[in-house]
Amino acid sequence: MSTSAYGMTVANTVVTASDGVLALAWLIPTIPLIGFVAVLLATKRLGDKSAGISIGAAALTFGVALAVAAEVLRNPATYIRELPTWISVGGFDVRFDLLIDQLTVVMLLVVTGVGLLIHLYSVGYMHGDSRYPRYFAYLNLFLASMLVLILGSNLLTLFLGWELVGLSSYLLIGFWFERANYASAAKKAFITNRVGDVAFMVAMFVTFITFGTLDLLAIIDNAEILASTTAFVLVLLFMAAAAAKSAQIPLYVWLPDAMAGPTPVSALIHAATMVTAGVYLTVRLSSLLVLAPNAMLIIAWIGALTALFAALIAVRQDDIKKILAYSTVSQLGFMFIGVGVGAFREAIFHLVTHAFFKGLLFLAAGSVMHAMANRTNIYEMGGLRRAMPITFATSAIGWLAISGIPPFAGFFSKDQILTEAYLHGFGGVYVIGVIAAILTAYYMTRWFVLVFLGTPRWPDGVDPHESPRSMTAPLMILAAASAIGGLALNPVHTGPLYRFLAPVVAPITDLGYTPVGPWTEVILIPLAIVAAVAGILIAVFTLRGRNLNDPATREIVRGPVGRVLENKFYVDEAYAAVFVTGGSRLGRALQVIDTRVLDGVVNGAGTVTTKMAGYVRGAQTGLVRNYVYVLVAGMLVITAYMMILAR
Amino acid sequence: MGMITVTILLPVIGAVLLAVVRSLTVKQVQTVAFGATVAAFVASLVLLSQFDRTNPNLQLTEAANWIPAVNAQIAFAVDGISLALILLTTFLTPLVLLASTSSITDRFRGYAAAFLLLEAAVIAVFAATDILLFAVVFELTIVPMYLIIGIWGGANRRYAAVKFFLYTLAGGLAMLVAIVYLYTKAGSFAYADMLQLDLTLSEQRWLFFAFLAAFAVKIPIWPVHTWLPDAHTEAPTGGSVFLAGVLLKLGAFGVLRYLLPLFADATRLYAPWLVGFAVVGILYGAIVALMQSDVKKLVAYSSVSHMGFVVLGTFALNTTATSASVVQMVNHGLSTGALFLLIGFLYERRHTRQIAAFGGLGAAVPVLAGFWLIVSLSSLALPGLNGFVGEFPILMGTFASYPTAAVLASFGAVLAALYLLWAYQRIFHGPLVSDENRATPDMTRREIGIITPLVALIIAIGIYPSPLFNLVEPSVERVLIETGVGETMTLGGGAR
Amino acid sequence: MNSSDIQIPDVIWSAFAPELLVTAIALALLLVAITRGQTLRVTGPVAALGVGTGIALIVAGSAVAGVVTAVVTASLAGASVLYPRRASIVQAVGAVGAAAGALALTVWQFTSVVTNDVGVFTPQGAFFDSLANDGLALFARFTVYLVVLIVIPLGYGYMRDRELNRAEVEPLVLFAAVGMVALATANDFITVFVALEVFSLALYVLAGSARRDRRSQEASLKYFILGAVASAILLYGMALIYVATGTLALPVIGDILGIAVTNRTVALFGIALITVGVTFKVALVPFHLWVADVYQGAPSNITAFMAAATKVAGFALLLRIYLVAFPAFVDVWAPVLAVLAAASMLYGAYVAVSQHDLVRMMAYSSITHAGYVTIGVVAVTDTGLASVMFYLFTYALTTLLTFGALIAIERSRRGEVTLNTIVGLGRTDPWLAAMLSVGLLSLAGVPLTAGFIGKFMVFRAGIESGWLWLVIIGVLSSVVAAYFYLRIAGMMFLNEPVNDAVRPAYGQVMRVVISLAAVAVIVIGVLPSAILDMADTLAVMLR
Amino acid sequence: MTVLTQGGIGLTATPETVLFIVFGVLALGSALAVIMLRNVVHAALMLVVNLLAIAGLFLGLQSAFLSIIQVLVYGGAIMVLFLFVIMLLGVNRDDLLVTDRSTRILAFAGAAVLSAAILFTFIGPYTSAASICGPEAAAPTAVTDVRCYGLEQAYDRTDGAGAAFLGGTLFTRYTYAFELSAVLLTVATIGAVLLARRRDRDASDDDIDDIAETLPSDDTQEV
Amino acid sequence: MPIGYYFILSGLLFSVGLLGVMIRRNAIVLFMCVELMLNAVNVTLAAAARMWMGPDGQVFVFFVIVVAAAEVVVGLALIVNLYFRRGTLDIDIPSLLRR
Repeated sequence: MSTSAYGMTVANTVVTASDGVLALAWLIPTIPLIGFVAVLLATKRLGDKSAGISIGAAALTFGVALAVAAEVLRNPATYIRELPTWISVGGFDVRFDLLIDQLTVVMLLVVTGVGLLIHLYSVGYMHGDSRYPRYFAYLNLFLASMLVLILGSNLLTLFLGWELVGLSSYLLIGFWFERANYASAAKKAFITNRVGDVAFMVAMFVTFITFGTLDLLAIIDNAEILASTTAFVLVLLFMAAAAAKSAQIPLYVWLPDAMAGPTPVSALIHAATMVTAGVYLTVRLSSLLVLAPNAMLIIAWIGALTALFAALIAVRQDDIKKILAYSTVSQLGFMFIGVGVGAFREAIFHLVTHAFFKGLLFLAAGSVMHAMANRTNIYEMGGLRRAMPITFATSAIGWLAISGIPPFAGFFSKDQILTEAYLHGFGGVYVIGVIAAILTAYYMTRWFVLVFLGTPRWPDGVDPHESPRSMTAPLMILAAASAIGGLALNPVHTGPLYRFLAPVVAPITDLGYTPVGPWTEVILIPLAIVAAVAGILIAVFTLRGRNLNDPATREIVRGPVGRVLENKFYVDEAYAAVFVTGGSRLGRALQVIDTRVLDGVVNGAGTVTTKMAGYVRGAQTGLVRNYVYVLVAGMLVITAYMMILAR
Repeated sequence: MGMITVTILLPVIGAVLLAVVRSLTVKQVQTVAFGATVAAFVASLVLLSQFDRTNPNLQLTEAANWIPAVNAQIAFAVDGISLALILLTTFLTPLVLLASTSSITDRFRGYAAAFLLLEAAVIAVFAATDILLFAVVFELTIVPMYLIIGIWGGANRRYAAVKFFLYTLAGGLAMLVAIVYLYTKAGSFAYADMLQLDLTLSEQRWLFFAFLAAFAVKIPIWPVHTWLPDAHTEAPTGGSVFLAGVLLKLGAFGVLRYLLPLFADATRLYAPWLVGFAVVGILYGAIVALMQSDVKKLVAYSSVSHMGFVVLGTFALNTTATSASVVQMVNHGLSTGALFLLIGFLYERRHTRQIAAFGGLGAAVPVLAGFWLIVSLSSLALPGLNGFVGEFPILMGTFASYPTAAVLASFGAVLAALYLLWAYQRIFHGPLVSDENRATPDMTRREIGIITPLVALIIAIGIYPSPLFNLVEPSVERVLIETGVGETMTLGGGAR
Repeated sequence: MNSSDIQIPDVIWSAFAPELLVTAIALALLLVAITRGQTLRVTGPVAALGVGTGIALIVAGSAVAGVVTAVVTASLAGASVLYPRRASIVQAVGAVGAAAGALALTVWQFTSVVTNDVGVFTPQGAFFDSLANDGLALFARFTVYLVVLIVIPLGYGYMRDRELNRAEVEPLVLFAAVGMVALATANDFITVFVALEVFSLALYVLAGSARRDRRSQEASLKYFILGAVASAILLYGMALIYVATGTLALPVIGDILGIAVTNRTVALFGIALITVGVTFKVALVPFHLWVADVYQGAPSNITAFMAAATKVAGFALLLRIYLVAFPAFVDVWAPVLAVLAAASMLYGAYVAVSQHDLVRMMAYSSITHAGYVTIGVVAVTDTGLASVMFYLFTYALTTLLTFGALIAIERSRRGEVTLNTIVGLGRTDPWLAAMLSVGLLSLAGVPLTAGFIGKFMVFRAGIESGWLWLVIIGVLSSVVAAYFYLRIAGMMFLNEPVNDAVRPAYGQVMRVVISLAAVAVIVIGVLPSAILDMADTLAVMLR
Repeated sequence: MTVLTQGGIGLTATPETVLFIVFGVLALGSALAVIMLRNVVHAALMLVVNLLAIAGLFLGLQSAFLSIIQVLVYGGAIMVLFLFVIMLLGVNRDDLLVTDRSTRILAFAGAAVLSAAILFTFIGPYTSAASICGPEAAAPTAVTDVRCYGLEQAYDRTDGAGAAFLGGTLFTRYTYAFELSAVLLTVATIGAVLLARRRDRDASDDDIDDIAETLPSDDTQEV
Repeated sequence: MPIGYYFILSGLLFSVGLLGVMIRRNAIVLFMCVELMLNAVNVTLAAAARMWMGPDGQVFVFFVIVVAAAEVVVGLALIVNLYFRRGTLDIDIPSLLRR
C-alpha cells in the first residue's frame, strides 16, 4: 500500500477495500447479472412485467456505482476489492478482484448512467415486442459484462468482461434473429471481435511471460522492465485487440452492420459504452504505451485514418443509423488519436462526451424511427421538427455537440485531442483530424437537415408523432449532458476531469513534446471552431434548393468518388473476397484432403487389401496339380536356402 | 473391496442383471440401468471423498493376483488425473442413459448393458495400474462401442462401426507389442516397475511410437482422426456423447499416464512434433468443421480441433498447460457431450441433422436454442464458461515453450466461434419458413432435466474451476517430474 | 543265433493306456455297427470284458485305469440298454466315453505316472524311448481327446441330418485321435511316420465321408494326393537325416547333430525336406493350399475335428522335431519358419477377407493362426513352448466353439454357410449369434477371451527371443483378421434378418456343449492362470 | 567298368557294382517309363519292373529280407491291386498328360533342380573310397568323407540273411510303431470300406451336389 | 562300391516320381508316381542302413512298405469312388472347391 502505484508522477495509494461501500463494489456487476438470470427465469410467470426486474437492477447498479464514485471522489486512491480465485494453475493465478480507481469511476458512471437511461428509453421503444423481457435480460447481461470489464483488476478478468460484452452485443445485434442479415451482422460482430481477441490473448501470453502475472497494477508498476521490442509488440497487440472492440481500421467493419440491433442497443453498446472499451484498455495500460513511442505513433495514425475514413463514408450514407454508426467509428478514431499522441485523459474526456451526444443522437434516431414506422432512409424524412419537437430540439444539441460548436460538449473534448496532437508534434495527424472534424460537421449537418428540416418527404400513411415520455425523458437528460457536460467536466485543458484522472495515466515524457505557451492553444481553438462552422455551412449551402426526391442528383458528392464512398470503399467486398471466398476455398480443399487423402488412405488400405486378396486368392485355382507345383516350388526354395545360404 | 473396485463393479452388476434376468419390463430395465450408473456415480463421489488431494501419487491402491504366471495383477489406484476422468465418466453415463430412453426403442436392454460394460471398462482404464490390465480394458472398450454404433447407429452405421473398430484396434495392438516388450524388460506388468526401467533412447523411440499409435488414434491426433467423424455421425446420441465425452479421453489419459513418464527422453525429443501436429489438428479440424452440412459431423470435427488443444497442452510439458489439458479433457467431455445431447434432441424431433433443413428455430424452440447457445459458447471458449478455463492456460503454458504454436492455435478460437456461431445462425436464426420447423416442439421437462446438470457444471467450472485444478495439478506435476521436466517451467519472470 | 539275444521289451502299459483304451473301444464300436440293431450283443461282452479287465487292473494296483476301463465299457453297454436299436447313439456314446476315459487316464498319467509324490514332473520314455510321455505329449493327448469329446456331440445331429452317420465314422475319428496322440508322443522317425499316416489316412477318409457330396469327395482326393506327396517328401527328409546321423531316434539325432555332423549338407537337405513335410501338416504358407478346399469340402464336423486336433498334433510334431532333433540347427530353420509364419499370417488374413463361405474363411483363418503359433515355435524357449501349447489349447476350444455354431447353422440350411446366410442371426437366434461371436472375438484376439491371452503369450515369447519384426507382422495381420471376424459378427448383429432367415437347429446336448466351450473361452480369457501354469509345467520335453 | 574305374570315382567291377548298374539302370528307366507312357496298363507294368529292380538293388545292399518283402508285398499285393483297379475301371488308355508346354518345362526344371541338389549333396563325400562298404573300405581321406561300415558285422551276429536281425529290432525297439501299424491297416481297411462301398439310392445320389451347384460358389457380394 | 551311388540313384528316382506327379493328370498314374517316390526313399534307407551297420533303416523300409500298402488301399478306394461319381480319372476335373 505504501508502494507508489502506477509509477505515475501523481501517485495513488493502493488500498484494500475491506469495508464500507467499496467493499460492496462486487454488487455492481452482480446485481445486473442476477437481474439477467431473474428475468429469464421469471419470464414464464410474469411475462412482460419481468422487464421491471431488469430496470430495477439497472437503477440499483447505478445507485451503488454513484455511492462508490462518491467514495472515490472523497478519498481518491486505488482500491482493491479482493474476491475469490478464478483460475490458479502452475504459477498462473487469476483472481476475481475488483480494481476501483479514478478511471474506473468515470467509466462506471458513464456505463451505469447511460445504461439506466437506455433501460428507461427501451420501455417505450421496445413496447410490444414479442421478446420484450428477454431484451431487458440481455441489457442487464451487457451491463454486468461491461462492469466486469471496467472493474477487473486483472487482464484476464478484464478479458472476461471483454468477451462477455461481445456476447451481449452478439445477442442484442441478433435480437431480431428472424431477419437473416441481422443474424449475420451479429455473427460478424462476434467473429471480428474474436480476431481482436486472439491479439488480446497473445498479448496476455507475452505479458505473463514477461511479468509473471496478469495483474493490472503489477504490470503498470513494473512496466519499465519491458524491453523496447517487447513493449512495441505488446502495445500493438493490445491495440489490435482494441481495434476490434473499438472498430478501428482494419477491424471496424462489424460496427456499421451492428446497427441491426434495436436502436437503444446501438446507443448503449455501439456508441456509448462497449465500443469505447478499447480506449479504456489502452488508457488503462498507458504506462506500457509510453514505453513504445513507435507503437503510439502507429496508434495515432490508425486513429486519424479511421476518423477520416469513416467520416468520408458517412458523407454518402442515407440510413439514419448508419451515418451515426460511421460517425461513431470516426469519433472513436479521434479517441485513439488522443491515445496515440499521449493525451490519455483527453481521450477519456472525449469518451465521456461522446457517450452523451452519441447516445443522444442514437436515441433521437430511435425516436424518429419509432415515429416513422421503422423507416431509416433520411431521404424519406424531412420536416420532422414540427411533428417531434422534443426529439428535434435534443437532436439539435447533439448535432451541435458532435460538430464541435462551443459550448457544447463535443467541442471541448475533440478540440483538446487535436490540440494535444498538434502540441505533441503530430502535425499530419492534426491536419487529418481537422479535415475529419470538418467532414463530421458536414455529414452531421446533412443528417440533421435531411431529417428534421425542410419539407416532409415521408410517404403516405406515415404519421409521425412525438415519442412517449419514457423515451423523451432520457433524450432530454442526455441533451442536457451534451450541452453542458464539456463545460462542466473539463472546460480548459487542465480541468477537473484532467486533474482527477492524473494519478491513473502515464505522463508523457518522450514523445517529442515540447511544452508550448498557452498562446498556441489560443490560435488553435478558433481554428477548430472555424472548421466546425465551415463544415456546417458547406452542408447548409449545398443542401439548399436541392431536389431531394431525385436520387440521381440529390447527393452532393457524386461520380466515381461518390460511388466509392457510397460503397464504403468496397472494404466489405474486399474482405469477403479474401476471407470468405478464400476461406471457403481452403475449407473445401481441406475437406477434399480429409475425405480423399487422409480417409482415402485408410479406405484405400481396405480396398487394396480386398484387391490383393482377390489376386492372391487366384493362386487357389482348385486344381490339385497347381497345388503340387506350389508345394514343389516351396520345397525347392527352402532347400536352396538351407543348402546354399545357410550352410 | 476398495471403492475403485466397487465403482467398476456396480455397472458390471447392472449389466449382468440385464443380461441374465430376461423378464424385465422396459421400465424396469431403465430403472436398473439408471440405478447402476447412479450408484457408480455415488461410489465415485465416495472415492473423491477418500482421495487425498495433496498427495500427488497414485493412491487408494487395490491389488489382487490375476495371472501369476506372467506377474499380472488386477491392480487399481487413482491419482488426481484419473479421478477427474472417472468422475466425468460416472457423471455422464446416467445422463446418457436417461437421454437414450426415448431415442432407443429397439432392444434397449442390450443398449443399456453395452453402456454399463463400457462404463466399467472405461473406469478400469483410468484406474488400472497394471499395464496389461490397462491394455486389456483399453481394447475392451472398443467392443461395446462397436455394438452401440453398429446396432443402434444411423444409416451408414456398419461402415462407421467397422472403421472405428479397426482403427482403434490397430493402434491398440501396436501398443500391446510395446507392452509385451516392456514386460520382457521389467518382468512384471506393474506400472511402478515400468517406471523403474532404464530404457535406451532407441528403445524409447519405437516404444513411444507404438504407444502413440494407440493413443493418437483414440484422441484423435491429426491425421489419424478420420474415423471420428464417421463414428460420431453414425452413432446414436448416447454413443456420440460417450464417445466424445469419455472415450476420446482414454487416449489423452494414456499419453499422460504412460507415454510421458515411461518414455521421457523420447517424449522430450518428439514433443515439438506433437505440438506441431496438435496445431495442425486444431486449425484443420476447425476449418473442415466449417464446411460441414451435417451438424453432427461439424461437432465431430470440432472435437478434432478441441482435442488438439489437449494434445498441445500435454506436450507443452509445463504444469500450467498440462494441468489445463486435463481440465480441458473434462471440459470437452461436458460441452461436446452436451452439444451431442442437444443434437440428439433435435434429431429426435426432426429426424435429420442437415443444417440446411433447419432455420429460424430460435423462435420455435427458444429453450433448446438457449441451451445450445450456452453450450456452443462453452465450446468456443467464452470466458466465464468452462471451455475458456481449460483453453487459456493451455495456450498460456504452450506460449512459454512454443510461442508460434500458441499463437497459431489461438486462431482456433476464432475459427471455433465461426463454425459454431455459423451453425447456430443457420439452425436457429433467420426466418422460420418451413412447416416442419414451425411445428418443432421445444424441449421437454425430462430433456431439460438431462441437460441442466451439464450446463450447470459448464458454468460452475467456468466461474470456479479451482477444485478441478487443485485435484489434477499435483498429479500432473508428478507426471512432469517423471517425464524429466520436473523443474516446473516457471512461467513469467524473465522477459523474452 | 539263439532267441535269448532278443530282448523282450518291458511294455510300460501306462505310457499309452489312453490310446489303448480308445483303440479298444473303437474296435468295439466297429463291431457294434455290424450287429444290425442288436447292439447289446457286442456291447454286453465288451462291457463284461472291460469290467473284468478293470477289476484285474484294480487288483493289480492300477485303480484309476481299472475304474476308467470298467466305467467306459459299462457305459457303452448302458447306452445299448437305453437305445437297443440305435447303433449310432451307442457309437456316439461309446466314442464320447472313450474320449472321456482317455482324458481321465491322461490326467491320471500326469498326476500319478509322470509326477512323483513331491509333485516333480519327470518326462517318461517307453519302448526304448520311441514313445515320449513328456509335457508336450501329455498336452497333445489331453487336447486331442478333449477335442474328440466335444466334436462327437457337435457332429452327431449334423451327420444324421446329412445321412452321413455311417458306422465307420466314430471309429475312424477315434483312430485318428490315436494317431495324433501317437504322433505327439512319437520320439523316433519310424513312429512319427506311422502315426502320421494313421491319422492322415483316417482324415483322408473322413474328409470324403460324405460320399454323395462331390465337394467332399473332391476334398478327400485333393487332401490325399497332396498329403501323399508331402509324406513322401517328409519321408525322404527323414531318410536323409538318417543318412547323416545313422539313427532314427529324435534325441539321439539331436545329440549327434549337436556334437559333430558327418555331413552338414545332407543334414541341411534333410531338414529342408522335413520342414516341407511338417509345415504341410500344420498348413503354413506355401504348403497351405489344401486347407481351404479340404475344410470347405469335408463335412463340417470333420473339419472342426481337423482344424482343432490336427493343428495340435502337427505342432507337437513340429516342436518335437525342431526342438529335440534339430536344436543345433536353430539358426537355419528358425528364419525359415519365421518367414513361413509371417507369410501365413499375412496371407491367411488377406485372403480370408475376400471369402464368402464361412467355413472357407475359417480355413484361411486357421492358416493365420498357424502363423501365430509358429512365432512361439521360433522363440525356441520354454516360454515359447508354453505359449504354443496354451495357444493351441485355446485355439482348439475356440475353433470347436465356432464350428459348433456353424454346424448348427449349416444343419438348418443343408448347404454352405455364407455371409448372407447369417444375416440377422442376432435377431433370429441371439444365443447362437452370441456364441459364434464369442468364438470369433476370441479368434480375433479381443481381450477377455482366450484368444487374446494366447496371442499375448505368443507375442511375448516372440519378443523375448528377439522376433520383433515377426510380432509386428502378427499384429498387422491381426488387424486385417479382425476385419473379417468382425464382418461376420456385423452380419449377425448389425443387419436385420431377411425373409428366409436361418433358424438354426440344434439339440440340448449341442447347446450345452457350445455353451460350455464359450464359457471356457471366456473364463480362460479372464482368468488364464490355471492353464498358463499348466502350460508352464508342461513345457518340458524328453530330449 | 574300367572306364569308370579309370575315372577315379570309385566304381570297381565287383558283383555289387554289376548288380547296381543293371538294376539301377532298370529302375531309372522303368521309372521314366512310368511317367512317360500314356497307357496306364503299360505304366503299371513298368512300375512292376521298377519295384523288382529295386528289390534287386536291395540284394546288392545285402538286404535280402527286404528284397523278398519288396517282391511279395509290392510286386505281389500292391501291384495286383493297381492292376485290378485299372481293369475294374476299364481305363487302359490314357492321354491325360499335362498339355501346357510351359508348365511341363517348369516341372522338368523343378525335377532337374532337385536332382542337381541330390548330386551336389552326395557326389564327393559319399563317393570316395572310404564310402566303399564293408571291411575293405579305405580310410577316409577328407574330413567330409563318410565311412560305410557295411552290414556284414551286424549279420555276423545273427543269421546272415537279415530276417532275425530285422525282427529283433522290429519287436523290441519299434514295438510301438508296429502296434500302430496295426491300427494303420485297420484304418485303411475301414476307410476303403467306407469309401468304396456302394449303397442304396444311388440314383438320386447327387441331390446335395445339385444344391451346391446352384449356390453361389464365389462371393460377389461385399458387406 | 561307394555307397553314395545308391543315394544318387535313389534321389534321381525320387525326382522322377515327383516329376511324374507334376506332369500326369491321371489319378492312378499320379498315385503310381507317389509309390515311385516312396520306393526311392526305401533305397536310400536301405543303403543308409548298410552304411551305418544298423537295423533301423531296414526296419524303416519295412514300415514304409506297410504304410505304402495302406495308402494304396485308401487311395485306390478314393479313385474308384471318383470314377464312379465323375466318370473320369482326370484330377483336373474336380475343381468345385477353389478361390
